[in-house]
Amino acid sequence: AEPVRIGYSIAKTGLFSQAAPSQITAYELWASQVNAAGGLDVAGEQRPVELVWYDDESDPAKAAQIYEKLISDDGVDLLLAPWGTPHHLNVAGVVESHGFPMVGNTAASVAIREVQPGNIWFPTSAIPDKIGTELAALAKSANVTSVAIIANVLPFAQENLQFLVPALEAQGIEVKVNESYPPDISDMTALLTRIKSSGVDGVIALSYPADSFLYMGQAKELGIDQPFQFLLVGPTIAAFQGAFGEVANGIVTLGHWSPHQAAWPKGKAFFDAYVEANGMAPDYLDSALAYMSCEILQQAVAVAGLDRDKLREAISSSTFDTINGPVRFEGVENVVTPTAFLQLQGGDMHLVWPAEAATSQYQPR
Amino acid sequence: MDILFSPQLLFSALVLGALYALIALGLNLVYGTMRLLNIAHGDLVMIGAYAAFWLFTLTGISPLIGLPVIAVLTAGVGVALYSVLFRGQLEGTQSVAQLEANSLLLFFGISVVLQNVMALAFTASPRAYRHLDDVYHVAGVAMTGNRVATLLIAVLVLAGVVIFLKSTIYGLAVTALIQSRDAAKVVGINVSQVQVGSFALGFGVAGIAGALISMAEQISPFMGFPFTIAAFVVIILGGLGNIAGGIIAGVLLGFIEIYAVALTSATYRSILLYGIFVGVLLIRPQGLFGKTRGG
Amino acid sequence: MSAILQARELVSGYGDVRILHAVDLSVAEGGITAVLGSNGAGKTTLFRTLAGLLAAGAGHIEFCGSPIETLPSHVRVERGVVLVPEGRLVFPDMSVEENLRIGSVNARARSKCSKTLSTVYDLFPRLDERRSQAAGTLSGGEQQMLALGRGLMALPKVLLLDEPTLGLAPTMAKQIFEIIPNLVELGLSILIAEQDVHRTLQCAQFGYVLENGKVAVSGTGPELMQTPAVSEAFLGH
Amino acid sequence: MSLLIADGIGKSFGGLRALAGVSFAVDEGEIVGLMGANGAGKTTLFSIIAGHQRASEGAIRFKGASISGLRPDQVCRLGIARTFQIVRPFAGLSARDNVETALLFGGAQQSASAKVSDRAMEILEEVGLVDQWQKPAGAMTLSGRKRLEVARALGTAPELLLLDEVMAGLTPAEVAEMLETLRSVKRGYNLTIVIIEHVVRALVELSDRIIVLHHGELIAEGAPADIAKDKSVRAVYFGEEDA
Amino acid sequence: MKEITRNWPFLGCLLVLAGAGIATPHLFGAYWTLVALNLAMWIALTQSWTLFSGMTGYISLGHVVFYGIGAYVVVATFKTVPLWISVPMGGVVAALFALIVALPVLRVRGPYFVILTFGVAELVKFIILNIETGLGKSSRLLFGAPGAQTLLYVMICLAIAASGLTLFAKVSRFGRGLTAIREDETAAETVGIPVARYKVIAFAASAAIPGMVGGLMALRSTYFEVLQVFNPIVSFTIVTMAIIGGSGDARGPLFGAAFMVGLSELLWANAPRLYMILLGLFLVGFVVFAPSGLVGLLARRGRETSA
Ligand SMILES: Nc1ncnc2c1ncn2[C@@H]1O[C@H](COP(=O)(O)OP(=O)(O)OP(=O)(O)O)[C@@H](O)[C@H]1O
Ligand SMILES: Nc1ncnc2c1ncn2[C@@H]1O[C@H](COP(=O)(O)OP(=O)(O)OP(=O)(O)O)[C@@H](O)[C@H]1O
Ligand SMILES: [Mg+2]
Ligand SMILES: [Mg+2]
Repeated sequence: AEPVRIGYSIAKTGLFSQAAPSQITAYELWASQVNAAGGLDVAGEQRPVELVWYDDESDPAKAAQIYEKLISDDGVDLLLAPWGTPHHLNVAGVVESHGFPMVGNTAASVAIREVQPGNIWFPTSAIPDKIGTELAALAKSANVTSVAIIANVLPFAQENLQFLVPALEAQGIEVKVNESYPPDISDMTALLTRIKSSGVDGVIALSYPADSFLYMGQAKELGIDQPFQFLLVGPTIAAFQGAFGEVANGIVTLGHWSPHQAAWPKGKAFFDAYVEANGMAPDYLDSALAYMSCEILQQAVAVAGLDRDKLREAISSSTFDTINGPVRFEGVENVVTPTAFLQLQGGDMHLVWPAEAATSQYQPR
Repeated sequence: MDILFSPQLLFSALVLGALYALIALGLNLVYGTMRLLNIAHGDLVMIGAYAAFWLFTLTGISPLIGLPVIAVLTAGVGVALYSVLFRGQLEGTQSVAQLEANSLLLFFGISVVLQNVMALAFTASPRAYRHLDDVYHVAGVAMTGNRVATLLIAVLVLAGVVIFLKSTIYGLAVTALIQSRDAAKVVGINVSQVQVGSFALGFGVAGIAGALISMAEQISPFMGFPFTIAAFVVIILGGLGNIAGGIIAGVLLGFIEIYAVALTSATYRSILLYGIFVGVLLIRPQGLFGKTRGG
Repeated sequence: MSAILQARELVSGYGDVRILHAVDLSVAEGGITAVLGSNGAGKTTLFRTLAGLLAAGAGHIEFCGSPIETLPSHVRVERGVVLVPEGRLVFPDMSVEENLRIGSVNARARSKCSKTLSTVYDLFPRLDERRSQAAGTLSGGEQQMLALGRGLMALPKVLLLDEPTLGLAPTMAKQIFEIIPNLVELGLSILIAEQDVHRTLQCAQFGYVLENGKVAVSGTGPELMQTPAVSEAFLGH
Repeated sequence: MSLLIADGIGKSFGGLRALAGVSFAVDEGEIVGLMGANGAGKTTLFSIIAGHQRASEGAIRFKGASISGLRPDQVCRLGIARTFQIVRPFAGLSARDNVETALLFGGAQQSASAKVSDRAMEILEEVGLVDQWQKPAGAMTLSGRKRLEVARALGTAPELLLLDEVMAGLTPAEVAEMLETLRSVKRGYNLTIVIIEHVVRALVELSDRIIVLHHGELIAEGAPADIAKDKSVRAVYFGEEDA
Repeated sequence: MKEITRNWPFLGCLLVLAGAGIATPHLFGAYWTLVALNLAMWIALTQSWTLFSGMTGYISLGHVVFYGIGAYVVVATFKTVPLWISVPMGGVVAALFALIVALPVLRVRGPYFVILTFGVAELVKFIILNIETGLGKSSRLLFGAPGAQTLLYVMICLAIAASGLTLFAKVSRFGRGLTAIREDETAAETVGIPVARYKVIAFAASAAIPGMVGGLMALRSTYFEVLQVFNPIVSFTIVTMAIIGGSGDARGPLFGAAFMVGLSELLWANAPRLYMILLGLFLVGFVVFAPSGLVGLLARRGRETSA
């Protein structure tokens, strides 16, 4: 049968190029699995899938241009999402104008709720307002009384900061240090020295991958020994564990998926297949989300075929069975998957929050 | 305020400063001597970092032991680039402005190629490994083994290069070549030897810097650009082509970075860094240690 | 006297523009040879070609009997062919002393650098006074002295002097013409292009007149003095 | 009437005193020669008059008004043009464009038009470069570039022309030509000229009056014939011991 | 005027391009509209850069700062000030900024200037980043911005204006002054060119249009994040296009931008995996084989065929 062409743009180069591979490898894994299984079920018909992609150079405007091309020039049958919030938001306008449904993944911002529902959906539950409340609750349950916050000035971190501080206060947790730092910071000694002398029992670093590495290395050197330490983005990347091993034990981070959750049997299978294909563990956040979006699309196509209206309808109303458990959308948002946190425990990543999804108990460092 | 006198900060400032100085030294040798706007310099650092990473992960050999090999590797890249691309440019181009413009384009191209070839070969995912990451406590300062090693080796290499340039006429020849190619030929400087030497030395030092960085930080194919920028800031601040000035400026930058954050807030780190850079140039258009011709 | 440096059928120019057309010329060992020619005749082009700054388009250059036309400039300096260029070409941001030191960059001269340096300072006390001044800020004449001094630092066997007294005050110019025979005594051979034709032809044993990139006339000093073309153009008679 | 008055000009570079208390006047229509050993301060004096350097002390007056502290381009538009001893033509531009630039911006302030080109060619004709008008200045011989310096200075339509060793490197025949050129442009443009030259014969022949600098001080001033006989001048400048 | 009419091949080229641009949305649809917008943007930016850097030889590696400032003005006033005011205002603010920093910045020369401009752009970037963080607005969404076609038409106007400005500068007395400054600043001063004033004016003039371009592109992107907008790659690309075009006049940027946009359009769609590598190799090859840019290459061709 004729292949189903699925298009997307990726940041192979530029600012986001480090982050994008964890998403692409998930797409590619999914495609190869589907093809190995005889093809994609298009409303009953099995058709192979073919991925069509272009490099958006980390430029959101370019991504929009690429989706324009994918839809009108290349005439792809389906779309997968680009990496990152700005790209999603830029592409949203394009898919809307064509009425072309796209399941998003790696976008996390309260701004996604401003997007016109109907053409784009966001399976993530890592949205800053929810993260703030949940993180404060987790900290409270971990008996944290005071925290130091350091935050990258980039949007995702800052958005989290906005919601986190009031949430912490609401939980009665004192914020003793609250500092932002620019993305190109190359040494945190002064910052960490300040934290060290502040006598807090929790450290929350609203960090991006590069500064998560920086934090971890220097926190170890300086002996930052707070029992509760949270890093926003980074610890889910395989290299992070490679770089720090047991030193990173006890670090809490953002993520709502884990292969250890017995209730989501597909999760373990995905993990194993990913490791087999790529020689390293998937990113618990981005790879999982990317794969989920493929699963959602796959299941919707199985019932609705390639007809855009039917597809839209199917995605908007069905409940999907994914590696992250069931997913259902209301408006643009996933309303099933809870906002959750992971902790590095003995070289493994476990969900420790919320209780109903937890695969292990939170352990103070 | 007592934070200022913390030896811990001093240690960090020294490590950072030494790294900046090392990276800038390599650039100074290429941009300072030949006016080749090497915006691929950071990518050579990246190559050095990957070389160290693979050396360690595949064979378990410490990057410290592998340093000579890594330096020779990146120096070799330098020599190859010189022979294939830049010798002709340097010979054939009449004006410095033209040379600068064309070399900018060349190195831009080289940078793009290097980054993307590495990304194609090893993916863009960040990588890291654990080596010498035990923490030692000396006189109240906590020091990770690899940072101590970085500091020591950086200082050794810097000192070595400076002594070499000062004690041999090669250093003077390098300076002479910057100022006038024609005059350099007139006095009998072996222009292509000095140039190939500068490429080899500059790129070799970049490789060493990369290997050192890889021990303490994550690496990726696109990690180079910030180092390129830092290096440019340093050599301009120190006075283009002024090797010693560049080293001082590098250390200075490290101190500014650490102490600016300590004194004010991390928020202002980049503003202060670039602000000081811009401010210094406005007051001293030839950099801190650059020479000017009066009148 | 045998020729230490010899040009045969030498052709040279800039890009497609040919300036020298088959120039034959020889510099006598231990002697002074002059090149005369009006503005644009090709003197500077000749000197630059001999020194290796310009590639010879055709023809041969022999130094001490072996061909050097394909050798790069630094090898020629190493062997002893040293140019004191027109327009000085000093290193403007380097100090006077650095300018001189770099003059003895070639292996032959390097070891004797300090000794030569004091000789040069003796010859040009003004340079001694200004050791650490940036060369670019020297007066025109001082730069000319520096260029000469720098040439001597290379311990030349043949010194190619392209208008060495340009911009020098009469006292200095006079001194230069006193120094030149001394240099010959020390064993140097000299090729000189100079507008002070009187004085040049007085001290030169042999001279060539270039016209449009060709040797128009050649002969001994007195012979040339009597050539009408020379006396008209250069002696202002 | 004095066109230019230098009043107690002094200039130090660090510890070095390049000029000290130099005062003199130049009358309209005069040709004044400036003589002095290498490093005597001649070029520095020109630089100060033309606004390239600032005097440490003293003042320069041009047509009665002080011009100290003015920028070179302002000085130029007031009617003073200088040449550079170490030539600085616009190397990438043709000889004609070099002169046209001066015509467009100097005292003449002409607007771009065909006339400018014609005028530039006239000037090149005068200095003997007309057959090289297309040549980029960078490809000219040194003496050619010196002439171009003169042409460019003339292009700014000056009243006062400061010439710094424009005859260096010319053959005697060419010197003679240049003298002729200078005389004719002086007449044609109603110029006042101050000229630095080590070619003494030319200087003596051309100048109405000669000023001698030595170690930054004015040591003699007078008619060419007198200066040529002056003992101290002969001693410091011609190096005659038996003075 | 005569000088302008002598440039009729260039003007013709410009008109044809503009016409093609205007027709694009109707003939080729949304995707090509975006490509045309892109092209017009690069022409406008590169022309503006040439107006200053090409003519004076002061290589600015920080032109993104004007683009960014213009974008920021439009974004910060979005929905409070009408666009027909805020976009030109972006240009005005960028030019004002240039005017203010010009005097001190233009004292610095050569390589120092190159890196200084880069530093200034980074400095402004981080200042605005801090302001935005302080305002709690780390990113902004601009819903309800005009569509691509409108933006394209305005952009074409800017591209034409920038080209016209550069062309005018080249043939005018002003341009002669700038060229003299490039050749030798001291000599330029000596023949009466008010060097400082000329440099400042040229600098400000070359900032205005990029300011407006930035504003338009912010609208195009509908999403504003400081680091994205002040991306140094913009500055690099401008310089690259200018050098590829090669020539101190208005033809270079036109050729350079058209060529680079065309080439990358060709490459990224057909060889997505190798696109960047090929582009890099192309740049290298270009310098080796056409060191004086496209205009230089064409001139050489012309000479060879006529010879
Ligand atoms: N870089 C160059 N490119 C092209 N032509 C040049 C270049 N340099 C010199 N020329 C031309 O070569 C010819 C010979 O010049 P050259 O400098 O050798 O003359 P010269 O005899 O030294 O004159 P002068 O007495 O003025 O120094 C002249 O016509 C000159 O214009
Ligand atoms: N910027 C400077 N720094 C230090 N010394 C300087 C500077 N400029 C000039 N001098 C010195 O000032 C003195 C006067 O220089 P000037 O150029 O005026 O001499 P001059 O009379 O023109 O000599 P010449 O005949 O050799 O051209 C020289 O000794 C020179 O070295
Ligand atoms: Mg000559
Ligand atoms: Mg002088």
